[in-house]
Amino acid sequence: MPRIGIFIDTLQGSIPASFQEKISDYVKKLPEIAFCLEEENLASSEALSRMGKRLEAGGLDGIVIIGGSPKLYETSFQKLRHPLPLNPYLFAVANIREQALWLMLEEEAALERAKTIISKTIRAVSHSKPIETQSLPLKPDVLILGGGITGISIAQELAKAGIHVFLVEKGTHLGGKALELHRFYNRPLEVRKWMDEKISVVKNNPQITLLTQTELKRLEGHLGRFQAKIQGPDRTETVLAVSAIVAATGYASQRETKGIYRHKRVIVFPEMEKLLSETKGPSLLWDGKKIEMVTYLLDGVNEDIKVDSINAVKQALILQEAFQCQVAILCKDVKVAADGMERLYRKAREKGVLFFKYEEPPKLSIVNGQIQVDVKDTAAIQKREQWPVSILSDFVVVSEAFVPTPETESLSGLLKIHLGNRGFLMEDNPQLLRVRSNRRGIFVAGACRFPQEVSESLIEARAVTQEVTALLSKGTYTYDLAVAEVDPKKCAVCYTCPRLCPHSAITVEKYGEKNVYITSGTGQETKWGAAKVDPASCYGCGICVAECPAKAITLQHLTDAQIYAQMGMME
Amino acid sequence: MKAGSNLEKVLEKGLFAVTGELGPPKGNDVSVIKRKVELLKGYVDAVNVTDNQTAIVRMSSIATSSLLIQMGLEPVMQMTTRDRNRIAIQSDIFGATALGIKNMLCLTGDHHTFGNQVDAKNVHDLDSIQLIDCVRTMRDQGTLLGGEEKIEGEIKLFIGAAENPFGDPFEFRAIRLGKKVAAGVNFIQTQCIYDMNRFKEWMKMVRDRGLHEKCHILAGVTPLKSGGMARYMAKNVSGIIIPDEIIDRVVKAKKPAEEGIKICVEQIQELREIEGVHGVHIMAIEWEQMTSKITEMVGLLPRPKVE
Amino acid sequence: MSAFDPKIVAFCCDQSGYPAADMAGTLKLKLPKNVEIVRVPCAGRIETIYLLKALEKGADGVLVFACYEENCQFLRGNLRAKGRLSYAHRMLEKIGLEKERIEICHLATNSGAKWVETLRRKSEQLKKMGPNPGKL
Amino acid sequence: MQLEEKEVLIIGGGISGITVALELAQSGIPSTLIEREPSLGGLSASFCCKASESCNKCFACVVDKRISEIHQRQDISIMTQTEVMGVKGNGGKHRVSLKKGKERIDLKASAVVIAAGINPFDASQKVEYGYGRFKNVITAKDLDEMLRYHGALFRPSDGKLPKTITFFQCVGSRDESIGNLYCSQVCCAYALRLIKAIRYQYPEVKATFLYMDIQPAGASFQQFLTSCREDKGIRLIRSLPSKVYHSPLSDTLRVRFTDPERGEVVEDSFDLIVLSIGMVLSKEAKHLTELFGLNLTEDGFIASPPPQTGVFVTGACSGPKDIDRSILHAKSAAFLVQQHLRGRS
Amino acid sequence: MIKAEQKPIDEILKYLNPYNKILLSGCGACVTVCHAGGEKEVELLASGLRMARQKIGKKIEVLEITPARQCEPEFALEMSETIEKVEAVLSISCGVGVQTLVRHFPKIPIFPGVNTSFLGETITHGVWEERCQACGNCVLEKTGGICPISRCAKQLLNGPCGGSSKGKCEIKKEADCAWQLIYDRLKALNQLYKMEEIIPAKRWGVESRDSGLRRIIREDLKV
Repeated sequence: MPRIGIFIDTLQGSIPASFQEKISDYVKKLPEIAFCLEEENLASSEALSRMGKRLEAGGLDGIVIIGGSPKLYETSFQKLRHPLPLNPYLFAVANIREQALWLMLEEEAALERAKTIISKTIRAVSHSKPIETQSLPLKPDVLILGGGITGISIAQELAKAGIHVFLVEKGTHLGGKALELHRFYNRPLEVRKWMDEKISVVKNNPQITLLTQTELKRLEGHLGRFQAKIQGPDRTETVLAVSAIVAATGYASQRETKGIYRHKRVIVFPEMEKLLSETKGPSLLWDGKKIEMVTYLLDGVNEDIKVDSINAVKQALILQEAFQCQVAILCKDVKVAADGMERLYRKAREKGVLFFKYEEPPKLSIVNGQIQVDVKDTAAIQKREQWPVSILSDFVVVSEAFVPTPETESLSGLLKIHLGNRGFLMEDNPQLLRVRSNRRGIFVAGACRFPQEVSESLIEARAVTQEVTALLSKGTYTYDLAVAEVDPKKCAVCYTCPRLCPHSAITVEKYGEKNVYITSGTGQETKWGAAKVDPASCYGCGICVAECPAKAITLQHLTDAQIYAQMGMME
Repeated sequence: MKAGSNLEKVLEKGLFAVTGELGPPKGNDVSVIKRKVELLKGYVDAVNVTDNQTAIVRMSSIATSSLLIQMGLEPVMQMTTRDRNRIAIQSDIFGATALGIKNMLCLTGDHHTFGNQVDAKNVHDLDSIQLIDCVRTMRDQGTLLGGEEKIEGEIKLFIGAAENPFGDPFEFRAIRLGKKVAAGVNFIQTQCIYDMNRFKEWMKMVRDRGLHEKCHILAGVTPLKSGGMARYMAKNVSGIIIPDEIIDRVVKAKKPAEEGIKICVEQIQELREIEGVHGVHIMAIEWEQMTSKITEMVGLLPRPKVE
Repeated sequence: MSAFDPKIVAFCCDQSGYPAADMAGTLKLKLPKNVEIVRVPCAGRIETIYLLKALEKGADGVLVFACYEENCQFLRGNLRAKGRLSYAHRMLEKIGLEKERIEICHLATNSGAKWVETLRRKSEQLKKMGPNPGKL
Repeated sequence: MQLEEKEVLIIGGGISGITVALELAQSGIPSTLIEREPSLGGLSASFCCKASESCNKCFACVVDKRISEIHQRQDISIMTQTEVMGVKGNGGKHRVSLKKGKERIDLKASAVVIAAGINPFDASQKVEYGYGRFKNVITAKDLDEMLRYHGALFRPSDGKLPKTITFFQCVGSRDESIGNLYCSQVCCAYALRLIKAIRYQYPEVKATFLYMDIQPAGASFQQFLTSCREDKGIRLIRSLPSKVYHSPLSDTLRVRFTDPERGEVVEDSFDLIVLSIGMVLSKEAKHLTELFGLNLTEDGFIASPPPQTGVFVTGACSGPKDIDRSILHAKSAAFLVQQHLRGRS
Repeated sequence: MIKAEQKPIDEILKYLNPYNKILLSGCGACVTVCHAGGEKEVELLASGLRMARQKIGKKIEVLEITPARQCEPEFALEMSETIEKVEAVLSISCGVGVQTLVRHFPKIPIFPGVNTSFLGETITHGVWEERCQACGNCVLEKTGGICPISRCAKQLLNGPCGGSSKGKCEIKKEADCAWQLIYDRLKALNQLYKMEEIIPAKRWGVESRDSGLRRIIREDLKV
């Protein structure tokens, strides 16, 4: 017979005294009960220390707290490991307030319900066993994949925080897509200058090891013990030992090359940016002729990405003001959901930039060497009879499609992180909180998650840095062993759990000497034997437990027995 | 002369051969056969007698063929490897030749799940190429498959096979014909042709390999009865390609059947011009009466009497 | 049978169902008497056998409260749970039990009203259905 | 790093403030979080779940989770019903005097984070829409709370289910007449999600969405928007209404707007009108800017001071943000605070 | 490995009808890996059986066991004590396991709970495909490592039939044409010549499965 101690928490009277007394009477009659004490507010530190004293006596198999929702107590007993002389996992909470008192019509029913809840909880706790904590040393070494603006900024910030960074870029130079920009829409800076400064900082920072023309080839290990094999120029391979990894590999753009889009007067944003940065006024020349009419055709592709509409308005203003061009912007919606954009948009309109909102795609045609754009403007209803409006343009600037970089898929395979439905890294799941990936210790930042405006990427970069420093600052990662554990003797090595673990925390590892294959000649050991959960990477969700066809996996803090107890169905 | 059949003689003489097709009855009603024979007699050099085509149970091709001989029409006995293992096949060949059958077409056969006995156990002890090889061995070596056992009497058969230029992988189709030639085939009837370009492409590959000199190639044609039929075949019968323009022609036509015949005639005329095509195989399934009309329109009548 | 009060085992995902239950309590919404709440870290922890054992050992109905698709804290738990339900459903149909006895309901932390509503609805449905003939 | 004894004061217990506190705690930096209201969560704590068949990425549940998470931490001291009375010092040597009910607390802070949040725009300013005059003209916030706490949709006037419901976008945003020359950035997705959720719960309810431009939000938005466009029960009309009339008999509301389809001004009647109200800085927040001597942006939100001041601004009070971006922004703010403290240690 | 699929429980119930106490035996090997007969499946099936019988008022007692492998005599014998306690055994191991039990327990009826489907490979989690029919004389060398015996509906040995179209098989439209795969692979390996040689009729008899019970006898190993 297990000996269980009971604390009844009246939660500052939200459990009425009358009710509480009835409960006490019931509890005191139960055979397993060692003692039963009442508290006003158990979560308070005073109460906790009183509890501590009471527990020093020892000789208990578990504690049941009768009170409100377990969420009120749990972490104070578990995650924070409040110094109590009893293992936190031997505590269980009978939530009689939310689940009985408040959900039942008449007190009788509530009381009955409370009783069942209590007895269930007592049974459950008598099946619990103590669970220890472990901690994992974390060296301040981080691998960043991608030398674009996001990667650079993260490297910079991490270096400031005293963390050593391997910055890996597959190309020959840093900067990525940002180098295609001439000016920002929201700050009076020349992107090039600004970037060059950042880049030189990165290059000269001893805390940052810069590796260009380098790619990730293989990744093994988990949080704190990642082994990243990289391949540098002239195919040299190195293995980096890092605690955490940030993927910031950016996006790629795809240009429409069919039909009229091949015409030399149909250009894309980077080309216009270049033209603007290279021309020193007073007028924009092309083929020796002055450019007078420029039309922007937006929302043909990536309608839901505001980057292009922001750039369009930005460029339009420069064209109108510095080069006396007439600019027309054709879009489905004017995207002003960015700080300061509405004002910029209004300014553009005041400066005479024409805006057209279309539903059916405008037609492009070549009319004596220029591009004619026919558009039906839905915004100007009264002008309907004048449909379509024809605009004869020297330039038509069109959006490129923003797509995942070609290696995104293989990267997701290497890092064992998920792909979203559009092929960018990570699914769009609110619980991931943007910069997190499905693997502990691996983060995803910037446009490789979803193409976005530079200033947005910068914020994300800082957010990642926060996550990484928060993870590494203590030098160790401490966690409870409240995780899934595989019994290698029962494991059938069916690969169900490695496939289904959402956090890629399970790999097939060799256990002792079971099924270790050594490739003769190389003497290389093939890791083979049974599935193994990395406790530091496991979130304790229990998916693998439920999937294992051999019932070889147990969730330490929530066993079958405990669940059946909760179901009130113990054999 | 391999077997001295009428078909063989016509082809050996270098004349443009015409074969037809006859589906045996779904029972033992001989009058059905009689009727069809009347429709074909005199308009073709020989007639394929199908062997439970599309795995629908019909009168055996051996029995039907021998009835044809009695009625004075030369059969090309089809035999699939779907329903017989090598024992049954060889004994059937004994029987068939004993009954005076001189042409045999070696096929793998449509899969039994397409037919009306889907739960049958298919045999496929041999495939068509191995069957050709088997018949050739029996005829030329006078032994059973495997080469030991001598055969009492001698087997005289003009060995044919089918080939489908419209199956995939296309590049392999000529190679496959080569294998059949190597196995000892004497004549080939092709799947029905609508996509003339692809057929010509295939014929070129065949000529490049010199196969047209090693066996007689009879081009298969099937007149389209209706737009519906055209669409259905194009969509559902894999290994048959019907170009849209042909479908359109039939669909748009006032009298689709006549248009179908017209197309068929044009095709035959075109096919005649292709080097290496030694004849046509007209598959007018359950439409035998048209065979005479078509041959007549193409000017392939009267059929030659060869000795 | 008018007195028949169906027993429901309600598996509550700690990321949605359980907080929703707490919220229902805070809002003082009224719950059918005979509900056993089982708290699991994720719907993905709920094994198919639990669903069957629940019925076998006396429940008249089983409800699985899981997160909405694309909103699972553990990314796939809710989908796995869905799959296991379909297995259980096939089994029930084959042995002649109403598959409606096992149901999944997607909700979020703040769906207290929906949580109670679903249980009430289920309870009514089971009253009409009558006791689970498969319980031992 | 011995940051432990350094005290960080976070003003505002909304999702931004909570996130900053949690993030700092993650990095081993204790903090004090003060909130004017009796409970944490701020504006976003009153949101309902806007899922339909599947999650529509409104992030409301994330807020609930963070709230319960922060209550469980002991290294964050939470003071509700607490306001800032005065500030002395600067550059990370702030002495802030707080008022909780009657008691006064003085607090030393090496860093102060202002996450005072925003107020929803006061819809009654748009007189022509009749908010406050007509029962059945409500704000999106009212609707949100209705769905969260009652789990049901009903007309305030008679408690019946409205058969037709229309959303007015950009109420208090992008509006010269009231001088709000900014886009509140969240309302489009927010309103469309509400519509989706309602349509899922009540397929019989037909919804109309009157807008200027649809502003995208997040990676799944395109997919989401398409599903809205394909839904026969949802009309998306690019046009802002000019006036609302109340018909006392039927209790319905007639709305005048220009219908781009027909290219003319039309009137249509609805059972319920929902105003997608924009964001404005709360006066409490304004008061704070005075206390800390901060500037406002031209859009009337709080401008971030240079880091050496030891004062940091985050969340929607620094410019309109949805929950997702508020959390992100708060994380980056938390990092700046860390850097600031490190710089001083 | 061996791939199997659980039989519909109603079919199982029919032949278990006369018995009131049975042993349900799974297998820790192949059928565990293909989620048809492992410990978990045993648990589920047992529960289903009990409820089904309860429903018709004919309680059944189901003992559960899952040996590491049912196809070795030792494992079978391990179970003998338990088996003596029951009226019948339902085995959800492959057909081999069932017969191992049959061989050792002549007096107790042993029933199969799964259909042993084929020797196959895992394509993705939850999807398995046939790869081998254990014909007994392997042709993979000739066919670029892709087996026409198990993957061609007509078991052709000399190239695809006329029904191969756009890489798919005409009999099962969703299945790849084995010979298309063979062609592509040999082409890639630059071994197309292998498709030119005629593969002679397969020796289904003596060397293969159509000559009665097949045995492997290793004199050197025999004891």
